[in-house]
Amino acid sequence: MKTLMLTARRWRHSDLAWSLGRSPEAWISALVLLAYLGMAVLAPLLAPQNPFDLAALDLMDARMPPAWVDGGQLKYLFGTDGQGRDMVSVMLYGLRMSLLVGVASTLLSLVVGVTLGLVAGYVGGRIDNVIMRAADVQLSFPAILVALLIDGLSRTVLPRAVHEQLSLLIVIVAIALANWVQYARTVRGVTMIEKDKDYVNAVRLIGMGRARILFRHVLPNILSPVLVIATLSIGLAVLTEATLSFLGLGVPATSPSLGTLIRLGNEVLFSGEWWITVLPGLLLVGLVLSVNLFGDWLRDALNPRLK
Amino acid sequence: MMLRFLLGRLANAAVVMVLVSMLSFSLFNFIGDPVSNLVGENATVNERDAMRHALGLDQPLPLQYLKFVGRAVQGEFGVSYRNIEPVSRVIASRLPATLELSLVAAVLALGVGIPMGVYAGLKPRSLLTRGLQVLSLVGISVPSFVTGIILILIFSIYLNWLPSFGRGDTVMLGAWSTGFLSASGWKSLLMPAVTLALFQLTLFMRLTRTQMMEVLRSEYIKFARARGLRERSINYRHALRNTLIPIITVAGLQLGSMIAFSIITETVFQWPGLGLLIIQAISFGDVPVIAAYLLLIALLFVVINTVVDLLYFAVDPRLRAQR
Amino acid sequence: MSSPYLSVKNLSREFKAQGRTVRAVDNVSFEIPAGTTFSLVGESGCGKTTLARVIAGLDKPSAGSLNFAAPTGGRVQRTQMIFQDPYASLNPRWRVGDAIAEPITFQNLRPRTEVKQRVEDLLVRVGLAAADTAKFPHEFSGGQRQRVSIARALAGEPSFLVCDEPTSALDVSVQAQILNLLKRLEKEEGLTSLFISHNLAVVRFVSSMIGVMYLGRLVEVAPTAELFAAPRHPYTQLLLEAIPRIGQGRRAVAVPAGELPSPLAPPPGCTFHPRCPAVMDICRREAPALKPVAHGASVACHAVEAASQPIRFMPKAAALGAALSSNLTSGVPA
Amino acid sequence: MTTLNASPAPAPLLSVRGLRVQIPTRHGPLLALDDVSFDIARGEILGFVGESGAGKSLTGMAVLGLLDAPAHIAAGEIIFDGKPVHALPASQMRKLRGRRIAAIFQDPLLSLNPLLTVGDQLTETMCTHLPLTSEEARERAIDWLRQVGIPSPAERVDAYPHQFSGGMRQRIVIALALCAEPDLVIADEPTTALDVSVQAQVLELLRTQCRERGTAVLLVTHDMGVISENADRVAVMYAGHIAETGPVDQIVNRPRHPYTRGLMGSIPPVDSDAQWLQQIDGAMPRLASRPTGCAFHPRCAHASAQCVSTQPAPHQEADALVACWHPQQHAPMAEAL
Repeated sequence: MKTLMLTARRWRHSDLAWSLGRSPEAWISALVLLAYLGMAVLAPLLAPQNPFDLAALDLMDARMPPAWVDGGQLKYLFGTDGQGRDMVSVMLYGLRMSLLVGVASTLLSLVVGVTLGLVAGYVGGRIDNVIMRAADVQLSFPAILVALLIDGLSRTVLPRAVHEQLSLLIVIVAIALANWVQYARTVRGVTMIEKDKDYVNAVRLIGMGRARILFRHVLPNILSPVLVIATLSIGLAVLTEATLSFLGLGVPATSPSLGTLIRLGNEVLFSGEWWITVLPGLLLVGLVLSVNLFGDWLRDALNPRLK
Repeated sequence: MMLRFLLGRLANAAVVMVLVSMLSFSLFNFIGDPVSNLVGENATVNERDAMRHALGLDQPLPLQYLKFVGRAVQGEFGVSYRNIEPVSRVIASRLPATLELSLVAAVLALGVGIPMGVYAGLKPRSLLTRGLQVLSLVGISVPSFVTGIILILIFSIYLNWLPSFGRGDTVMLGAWSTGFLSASGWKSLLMPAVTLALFQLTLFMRLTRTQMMEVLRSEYIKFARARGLRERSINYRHALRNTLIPIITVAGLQLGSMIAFSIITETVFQWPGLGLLIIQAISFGDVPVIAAYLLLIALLFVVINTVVDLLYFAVDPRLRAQR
Repeated sequence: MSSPYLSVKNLSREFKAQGRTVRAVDNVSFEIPAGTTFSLVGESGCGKTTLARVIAGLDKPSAGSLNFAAPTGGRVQRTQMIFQDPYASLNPRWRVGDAIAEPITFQNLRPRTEVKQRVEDLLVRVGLAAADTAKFPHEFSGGQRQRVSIARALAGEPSFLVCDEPTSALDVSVQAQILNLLKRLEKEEGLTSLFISHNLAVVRFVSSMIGVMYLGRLVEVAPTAELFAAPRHPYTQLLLEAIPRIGQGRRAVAVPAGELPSPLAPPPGCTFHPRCPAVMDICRREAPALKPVAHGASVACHAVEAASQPIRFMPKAAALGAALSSNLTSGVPA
Repeated sequence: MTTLNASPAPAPLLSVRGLRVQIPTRHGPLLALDDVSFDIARGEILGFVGESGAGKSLTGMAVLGLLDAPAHIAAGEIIFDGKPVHALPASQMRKLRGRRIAAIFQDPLLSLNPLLTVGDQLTETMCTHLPLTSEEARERAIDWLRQVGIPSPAERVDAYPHQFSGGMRQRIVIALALCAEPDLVIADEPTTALDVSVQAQVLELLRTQCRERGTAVLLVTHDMGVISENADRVAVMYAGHIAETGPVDQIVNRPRHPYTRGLMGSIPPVDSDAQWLQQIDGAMPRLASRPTGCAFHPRCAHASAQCVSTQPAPHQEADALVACWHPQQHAPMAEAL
């Protein structure tokens, strides 16, 4: 408990808290992010209607415009989609799915990337070469393409039923595999610098093994660059997921994400129901924008040179 | 010195190509049983074996791989399941559309992104720079398919100025179908090119800006100022030249990824290029096309990578003339 | 002369750089008597830091041997090191108390209950406050950080200490504090130590024996007083002359010709021959071996070997009288 | 602010009076330079010595008008060749730099633009300030390389900076500083990054070139030996304030200010053995925590109530100006140890 108090006290006086207070973009985006998180977590409570409970749907209400447009009803504030689902509810669940996939894939790529980066940076030699060659091959295929291939191929390899259940997992793994290189390269760079620093040499002199030094001394020093990449790459992961779902390859249709909603909306774009695609689109952009805004601030705040 | 550098790069490229060809070979053979596709689900066992023999699938793996590479080198990738046409012809017919789109988008991204980055780097405080920064933040936060949809909404549906899909009428120059020569070609090219370019454009702008500000803080710029050189020379002759060198490598890599981003843009605008082809191939499970596409992208990446390195070598004297 | 605590025999360390092998340390041999401080001095690129890292055990030699005698007084042979850059020698994310405690707990030199007290004693001993244990490195000045490094080194209860330019990054007044502290602690702990520096004045103050290095080779070794009184190798004389003196005003320094050659392409034979005023034919072909001469000194130079008594290669700089008086008559051209 | 004794010597090339430089930070404005006053005569080499953070480089940058934002000149004046320059608009100050006041920085590896040949950098500097055709400029560039001791200058003029050693590069930097024929050179730690043997050559080159051209030098360094052998007069800086200014012989051999004496005592001697270095306990205060009155009083053995309350104004002591309430009698340094 004491250390918690100590860290809290240290946080309040730290430059980080001070610069957070000073830059409006930072605390506004932080608040917006919290709001998004709240909406996603509390989706079942907030959503006026459960979009997956087919009984509650009324096909007659399908494709109704938002309340403020003539022909809209107050009951469906943002109108309804092609299957008569209330836009507000389906968007809340969509947000939840997008965030789930975004955060999960970021964490996975973080774990994979950081470990490989640490090993490559600290051990060096052949292992470093192998990892970096793999990173090169990976880089030749941009994130979207890698996710696409993995997702698409798993679709052809696995029988349809199995694919349905696993598709969520496949998407997360696909996006994670596409983004690990970023972490690996940065962590490798930072590790190579830190491992030659004298405080590591001092510990080597008392006979401590490489692995222990890696985790006791080097790891804490690579956390801030990793934190910055993680924040920025959540935005990227959400975008990748949305793109995959838009191309019809992402999360299963049974549990749509914002990307799926945008795709469904896009199919009816020409028959005039613009809100089905535009509203989820705006929600998505709002999410990614605030993540990037917060990430930019975090990078400058943690960057020793700019302090 | 130059030769050793070149050989190093080529060796590196060869390694990447071999790895990718193995990947695409394994795709080819182990995924989606080609035999059943050609022979039909209910064929008898010996019919299957006959087909397997005809296709040479019963030979030892390395031999199959070598034959696969042999055929790939001559551009022979087998037959597309979906279009029942040789894969090479399918790809050749779609290539010009993607290359033209990517070219225009690349010119747009480089031509607009870098100068904006330079301006933002030189005048960090100006209002325009703040505006550019907000624009750039929005640029990387909006997925390209949303940009596409919004452009279609405004310019096709609402204003009806531009077609919302297809490539307009194209002119055949030998085997190359180009959209550059017709007005409708350009009109239909405009929106997809902007959509494709926007993401890269913001990336270049942000990159150039950070790099420019880094260089402006350097010691030799401070020394140039101490020598009373004109502001114009300090900014462009000294600072800009040192800024562009690192940008080249990243620009090269980004342009390579432009081809992949075209997948989304081509889907939104139904642009008949490789992007659309690969989407259809993936959802259909058309393995030969996927395998060929993989090899093509890897080749493109390796070529761009080597060209960028050579360019880097040519521009940066520190690499060229060793003491 | 007490028996040598550390004896280094024909030690070499090679690196692969741009397709060429570079001998950063080239066949170096010397001995350090127990309880004394041996210094290695030389300009950048002479290999003194590489040699120090090999001796400390942070790097493996390509050839040659390194053996420590058994330390007296039932102590265990342990090496600790003090580094040049105060900002990189402490882990920024660790409190200094924990950094000092680590060598103790890891090598369980003290029962767990006594560790905290031991750390506080060490902090006080190096001139800091016991309460500093909870602070982080960024809360200290450069000089104070070096004191923490010294405390951490002592925590490891070493018998042998390697100091790699510990005061080069510090200002003069802070350097004096650290040098005084090091000298006192080495005496109190009876440590044997290797001191690395490019500054001959600092080396004179701390060491009893000095080795001068040039491009990976040991060109002269002598007891401190002897080296300054009668420098024998031309490079040692060059170094001693080039150091600016205080209080003697402008000196007509015989500015040595030539540039320090790059370690990537060392000149053949004696690596100093391109800059040596007494270069002979043999110098261009054959590298001279380090041979003992009078008063416990030894030198590697064909000219010195050939001559019967010491040669003055570099004319001693004549002081040009007091510094110019303030009314700006144009000074005598140097 | 006392007026300096109007010595019969000609008007000084540069005269700085009550210079105050402030750096606004989140803890409020910090005083980096506090009431700094000194003169430099034509052709004179004035040394600025002090420990890191004392403000010696800052003074040089203030004279050049190159203070890194947000640092700015808050008060005081800088008179160069009779004209005030501390408040000149940027465009006019730019014309002054290089042509009248030049600079040499510490790290030769970073001072030269890696992508331009040394010839280009020389010709551009000359053509910016002097009416020269490009052929004349190239000719002069080669001549300058010869003058600063670069072997085979005609070939090396088209070489790139990375093709020269550290010592050679610093010689090129000196050529770049002098090629537009300035009257004053601000040399900020010119040889700190060099080895001692190369340092002697570069200092000797700087001295002879400036002597021949009557160029004055503000030599900023922390190395008292460099000052003692190269400067005519020296100013000792402490925590943004000048402790003592005067001819180098008096300051080095008979310092009056307790800090200068402490500084001299803590330098390990080369030509004699020392058992113990005179130690000034504590450390120079950071800008944010400057004590009241004389900034050195917490570390000074002779501090009195007056030292704690009011900052001492510089007053005449033999040929030097000392800012101390209790200047030590001029016992030569030898006994003081």
